[in-house]
Amino acid sequence: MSENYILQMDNVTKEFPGVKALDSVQLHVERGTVHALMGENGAGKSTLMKILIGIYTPDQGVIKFDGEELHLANVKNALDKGISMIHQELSPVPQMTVAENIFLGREPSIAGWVKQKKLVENTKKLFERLEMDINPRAKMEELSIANTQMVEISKAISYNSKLIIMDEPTSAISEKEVHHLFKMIKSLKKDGVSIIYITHKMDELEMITDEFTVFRDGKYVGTKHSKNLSREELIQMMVGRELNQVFNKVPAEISDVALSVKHLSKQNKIKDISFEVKKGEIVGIAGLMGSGRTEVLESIFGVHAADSGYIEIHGKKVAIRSPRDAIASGMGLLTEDRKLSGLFLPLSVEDNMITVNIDRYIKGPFLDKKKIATDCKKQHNRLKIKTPNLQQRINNLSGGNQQKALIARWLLHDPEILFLDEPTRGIDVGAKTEIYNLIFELANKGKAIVVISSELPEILGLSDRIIVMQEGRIMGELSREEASQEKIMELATRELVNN
Amino acid sequence: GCGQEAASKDGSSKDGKIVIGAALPDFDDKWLSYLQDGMKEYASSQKDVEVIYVDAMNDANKQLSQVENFISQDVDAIMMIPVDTVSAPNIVDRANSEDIPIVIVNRQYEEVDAATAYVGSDSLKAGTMQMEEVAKLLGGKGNVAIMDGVMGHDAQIKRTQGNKDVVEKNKDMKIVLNGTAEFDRAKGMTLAENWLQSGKEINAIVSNNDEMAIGAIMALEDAGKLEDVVVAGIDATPDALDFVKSGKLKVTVFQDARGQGKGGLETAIKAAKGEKVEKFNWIPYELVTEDNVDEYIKKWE
Amino acid sequence: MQRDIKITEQIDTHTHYRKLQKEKASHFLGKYGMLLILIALVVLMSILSPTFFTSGNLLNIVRQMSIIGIVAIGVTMVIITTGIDLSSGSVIALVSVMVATFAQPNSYPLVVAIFIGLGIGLLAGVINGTIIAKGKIAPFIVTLGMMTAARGAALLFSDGRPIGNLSPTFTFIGQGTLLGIPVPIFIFAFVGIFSYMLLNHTKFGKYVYAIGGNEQAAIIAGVNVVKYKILIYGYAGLLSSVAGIVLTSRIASGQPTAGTMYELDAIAAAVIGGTSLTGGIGTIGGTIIGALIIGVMNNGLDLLNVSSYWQQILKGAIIVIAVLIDSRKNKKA
Amino acid sequence: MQRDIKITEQIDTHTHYRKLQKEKASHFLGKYGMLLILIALVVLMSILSPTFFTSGNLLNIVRQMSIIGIVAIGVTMVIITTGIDLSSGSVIALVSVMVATFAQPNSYPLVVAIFIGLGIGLLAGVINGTIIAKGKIAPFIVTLGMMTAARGAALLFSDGRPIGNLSPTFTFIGQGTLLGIPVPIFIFAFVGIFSYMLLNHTKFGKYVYAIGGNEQAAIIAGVNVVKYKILIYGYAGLLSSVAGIVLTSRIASGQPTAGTMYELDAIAAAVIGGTSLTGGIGTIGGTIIGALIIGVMNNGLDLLNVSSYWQQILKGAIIVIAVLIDSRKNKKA
Ligand SMILES: Nc1ncnc2c1ncn2[C@@H]1O[C@H](COP(=O)(O)OP(=O)(O)OP(=O)(O)O)[C@@H](O)[C@H]1O
Ligand SMILES: Nc1ncnc2c1ncn2[C@@H]1O[C@H](COP(=O)(O)OP(=O)(O)OP(=O)(O)O)[C@@H](O)[C@H]1O
Ligand SMILES: [Mg+2]
Ligand SMILES: [Mg+2]
Repeated sequence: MSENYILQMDNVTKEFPGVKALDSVQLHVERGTVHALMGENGAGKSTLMKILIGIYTPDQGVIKFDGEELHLANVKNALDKGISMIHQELSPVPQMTVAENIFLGREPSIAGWVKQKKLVENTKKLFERLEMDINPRAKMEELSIANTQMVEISKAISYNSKLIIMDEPTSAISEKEVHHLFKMIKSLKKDGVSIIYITHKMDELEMITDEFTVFRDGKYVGTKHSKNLSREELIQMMVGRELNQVFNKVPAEISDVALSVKHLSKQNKIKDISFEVKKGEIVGIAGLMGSGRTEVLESIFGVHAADSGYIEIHGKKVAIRSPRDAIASGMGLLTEDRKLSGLFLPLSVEDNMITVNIDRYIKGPFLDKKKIATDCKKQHNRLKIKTPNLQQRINNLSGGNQQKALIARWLLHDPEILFLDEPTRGIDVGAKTEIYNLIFELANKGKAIVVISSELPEILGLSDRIIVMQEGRIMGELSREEASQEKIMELATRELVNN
Repeated sequence: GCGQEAASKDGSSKDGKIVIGAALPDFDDKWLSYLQDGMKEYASSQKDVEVIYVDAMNDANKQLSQVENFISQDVDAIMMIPVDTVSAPNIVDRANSEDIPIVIVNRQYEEVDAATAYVGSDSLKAGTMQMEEVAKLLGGKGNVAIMDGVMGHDAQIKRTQGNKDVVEKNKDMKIVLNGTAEFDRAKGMTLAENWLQSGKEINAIVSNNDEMAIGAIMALEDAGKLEDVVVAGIDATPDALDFVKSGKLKVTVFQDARGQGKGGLETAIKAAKGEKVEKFNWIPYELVTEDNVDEYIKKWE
Repeated sequence: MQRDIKITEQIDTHTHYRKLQKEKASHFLGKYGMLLILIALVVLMSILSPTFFTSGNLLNIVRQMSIIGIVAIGVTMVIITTGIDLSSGSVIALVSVMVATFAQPNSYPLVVAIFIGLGIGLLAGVINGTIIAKGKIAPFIVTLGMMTAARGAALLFSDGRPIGNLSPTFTFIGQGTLLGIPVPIFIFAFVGIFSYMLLNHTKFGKYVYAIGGNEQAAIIAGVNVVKYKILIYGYAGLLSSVAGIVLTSRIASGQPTAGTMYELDAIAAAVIGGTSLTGGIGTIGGTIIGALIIGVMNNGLDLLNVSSYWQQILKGAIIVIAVLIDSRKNKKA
Repeated sequence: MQRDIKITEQIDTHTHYRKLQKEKASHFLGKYGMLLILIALVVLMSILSPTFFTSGNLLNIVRQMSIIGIVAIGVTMVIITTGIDLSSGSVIALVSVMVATFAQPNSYPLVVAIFIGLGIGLLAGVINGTIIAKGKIAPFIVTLGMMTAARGAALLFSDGRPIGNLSPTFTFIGQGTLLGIPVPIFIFAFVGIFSYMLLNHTKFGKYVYAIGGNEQAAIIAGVNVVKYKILIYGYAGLLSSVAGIVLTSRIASGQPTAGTMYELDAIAAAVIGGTSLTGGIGTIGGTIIGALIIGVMNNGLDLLNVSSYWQQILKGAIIVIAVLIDSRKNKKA
């Protein structure tokens, strides 16, 4: 019986001070299968995987791997035993080359002397096998996020492990790479490799996984076959209740033009960008990776100045040289990378919320702490942020809850124009729905909203109007009625096809 | 003046000027700044003499580098106050091997006769004189606290050694406390405050320099114990002389900074001109107490 | 499980600091851990030296530490922003000679001297902050440059000599007492309370933490990072001035060599007090405790007449061990 | 369930790093910018002082800088890992007095003295590294503690006195010449080449960059970060030893006060040479250029007879300006 299983984790408990991340959970993975691990943000998926790869030690529990009991002292141990992992948080060494990153810790060497050529050759061979086209000598920092992710994937595969853990490998890559990855997974499966696959994307379940296990709040809920799975049932398992329709769009009253962007250009990154957003309107920006969507929002917001063009707010031309100016003119920006440009990791949830809005709490020379506490508490309840209290360090929250706290930051400030760049990246279904409803609510209050999303269903479900970009240019606009996934893709790739 | 600077850019004595390299250990040191004054006064009274002053910042290695720089500049003579007297012979050898006369000032050591000349006095002597006077004031008995300068510096080593030699000779005297205040007034004050809190009976605080002694006096005054404790310093700085005058600082030792500076430079110039110079040019220490303090106050005016 | 925690710590750069406040219990220890070490040190010294635990000596310690303490408070804010200030000691020296020049009896009114003193430090701090914030140069390098340059300026200005003969009204600042308590302690307390309010109850304070927590995020959130960095370094410079004025008044002379290495003591006080060099974390209370630990150590070792060589060895060891114990304790909790 | 078409963008996560080396052109300037500044400084000095550009003086500069240069190479590696080493100067002093004790004529064979010297520095470095890596204490604090303690140990061991009378075979290391070139320059060159190889062609070197670039990445790749940190600090300590031996031999005496503030010069050399205090970036070549810039500056200012006070002011300013110009140039390109 147990030979069928490459991995059996039983009664695993892991407590962090203040949080019981895992409460006596189990995970059984059959040999040569792809096993999905599902659950809301903070369910404990990554924690269990970090235990399996030797980063954390469980407080309790038995782990049997490949027939023998597993006691890991460190990551190297796990790698040696035949377990490798694609981590949820990308962690390249930016200054080192692709080849050096892939073989970090196991460089081909004689007496410590690294054989540089061999290193590059090995990488080339690996890439050939995986049909990847990345220069092994390129510096990691020069790669796009998608390619960085692909390098991490190939790195995990290159260990030739018996079990590969993939923690949200598709959260930052596009269609093409996803297909590529699935191909790799299938071929690995054929070679008898087992895979644990973590994702928040339901459709992926059916496409490549054999079984899935669901966790909720650190507890084991159940394990099922992926075939014949109903989405409703899965969601029920994950959130413990039924979720209504994901996009509950209430049409808002669309009135005057709030923001109009005129002929914005910047080097060769964005070219002659003009568009308008009206009060109550949700405008989506779609495009392939690197199409410059983020750059557009960041230029408008004054993060890096545009070379030419200007911006009008409520019909008045405004000069925006910094995010400060942008905020003063009534704009807000939820950035796409919360770690890099959103969170104050060592600070409390409360302090993270009030940064933009702080001027409103000044009473005499001091801050009105009572008012801060009540206002933040309101957001805490409204967004259902999972945290014991608002004095908790935000670093201790799961990704989804961190994202909610950042949304709270802008809700507190209540800008007239709100830019949301990938607002639901790495967020589970339950939370996603909540965030969507929130966006609709804001639009109904007459806010002008611009959303960037790489998930087409999301952009289709949210937007009144969709702008499609390609290589820094606006390729066209689609109304809610005429928009479809196919039409967006057509615009996003039109010129490429023509070429 | 300007002319002199221009000459330095030529860097040699070819235009008839005599260039003297002055390697000083520490420009931050107040006493040495008076010595430098003495040199400058003398230099400005001399025609066709240019002096290049360099500061080793109490780093023997840096001093060696600076002397090397002098050698590569081909100066006519070097006047050096060694950062420390152990590495000095080596530096002197360097100059000798390039046939550049080198005059050692202020800090004496055993092999100093390898240098062209020595101008100054014996550092150990300052410590001895200071403690002998303290011993006299204490009637040859009592508890002594010694306040060291920056540990490992020439003045600290020799002055403290001198102090200890005297205490050893006086059976009824004892060193009860010993700590460093790094030649600094604030640190001297702090150290004295802490000593006073220690509850040990202290009859004298003997300090490696005046600044620390003044710090000690301030701490003693604050604690109302200045009457009971003899404080002694070294250097006879203008500040210190005021304290001697008011009877708070019982002893200090005058070392003729200007005299040494002038004497050293004079000797170096002579050597540069190829004139014969005396090997040893003693400039003695002088004990300063309330009795003779006015004499010294005048010197600074 | 001991090992596990170790690895956790490696994986996340912030875990180390996170641990400090993770839970109420460990929060308590994190916050008061150093206080316990301070108390332990006081108890130890009291046992070793009968005169240590007397009100006179304890006042003594606080007075002695007030100068480093004042500097350390400014340095704490700088470190919270992920910066560092190596120039404090030299700025003290520059302030010292300038103030002394203007605090001669019957020359200028006292306020002139004090304003000039405060102005110098503020200026030095603002220069630091401006180059760091606008030039985007590492604070270590900028303040290292200022450290060298300000010392040179102090020496140049005073010609390397102390400036004595200060007016008695001026020397009251450092030497006087009010209600039996030395004036420097009042100044220290005032600076401490003022800075505490500033850091915990004002926008300025929140921005200090925000800049240290994530500078990029602070920019996006509309914080004028350049301006606030200049203000923060300016404030640190200002506190160096205050320290310089107290010091000058206390020793009744302007000293171009004053304050040597004070920056290191101040940084040590801040870090011992729990300020994190990686930014975003630190408190005024912690820093004051850190300063007192250093003060107790210096005083105790002097009282015990430990030789100055051994004092240095012990001080080095105690600093490291204190921080080590503190971080261990947090792990256990 | 229908598969949703998905588009993903290129997230701008790495802007921070990208800026550093965005284009080949700025890459070039970034790499050679400081070399240009060095050349500019040399030209300037040659114009101002005719004796500057003579082979004697140039050799002089290199010889003088070899000690700081050797230290700076070790410090560079430490800084690449996001660390810092403040203890170098004090370790030099401790090595100096120990070596001098064992290098008396007719006492021990030369190798004994040298091995003891190297051992002391290595040990100090390993202690630093162990506390930093295992104790997870900030390098600033650990090496500050070591700085204080090692100085105390040096003073204790030598009773505060320089130790002279060294054997001539020993003094050859610092004073001798081979083929007309001073021995310290050979040692400097050897250390430079060896360290270059180590940093660029070995696992050790890769891990130095990996730990500095992203410690977490190194850990999850199974790199024994603790071990390598210990080795890196150990190597830095070893190079402090080498510097200490050369220095002792050069001045023919063991000095408990030797090396004061050398750590700051070494760090300045590394940073001027392009090593980033935020880790992951730095080269041996850059550091050597940085050391030479400091050397040229010291030598030139002395040659020009600039007063010591002004020298300090200028040095402070030059350090900042050099780094400022360098960073400007990168931005423009
Ligand atoms: N190092 C840590 N210290 C304290 N709490 C932690 C730590 N790591 C995780 N947690 C907590 O443990 C819980 C589980 O987190 P985990 O990262 O495993 O969630 P997840 O299921 O991977 O969520 P997501 O889908 O958002 O990635 C969360 O509440 C999180 O806040
Ligand atoms: N890692 C990178 N290195 C160099 N250039 C990059 C990198 N990533 C993006 N760019 C360039 O920057 C420009 C805009 O990219 P940016 O990442 O700002 O847009 P974007 O984030 O891809 O927009 P979107 O929201 O569509 O993803 C593009 O021309 C792209 O080629
Ligand atoms: Mg996760
Ligand atoms: Mg984007």
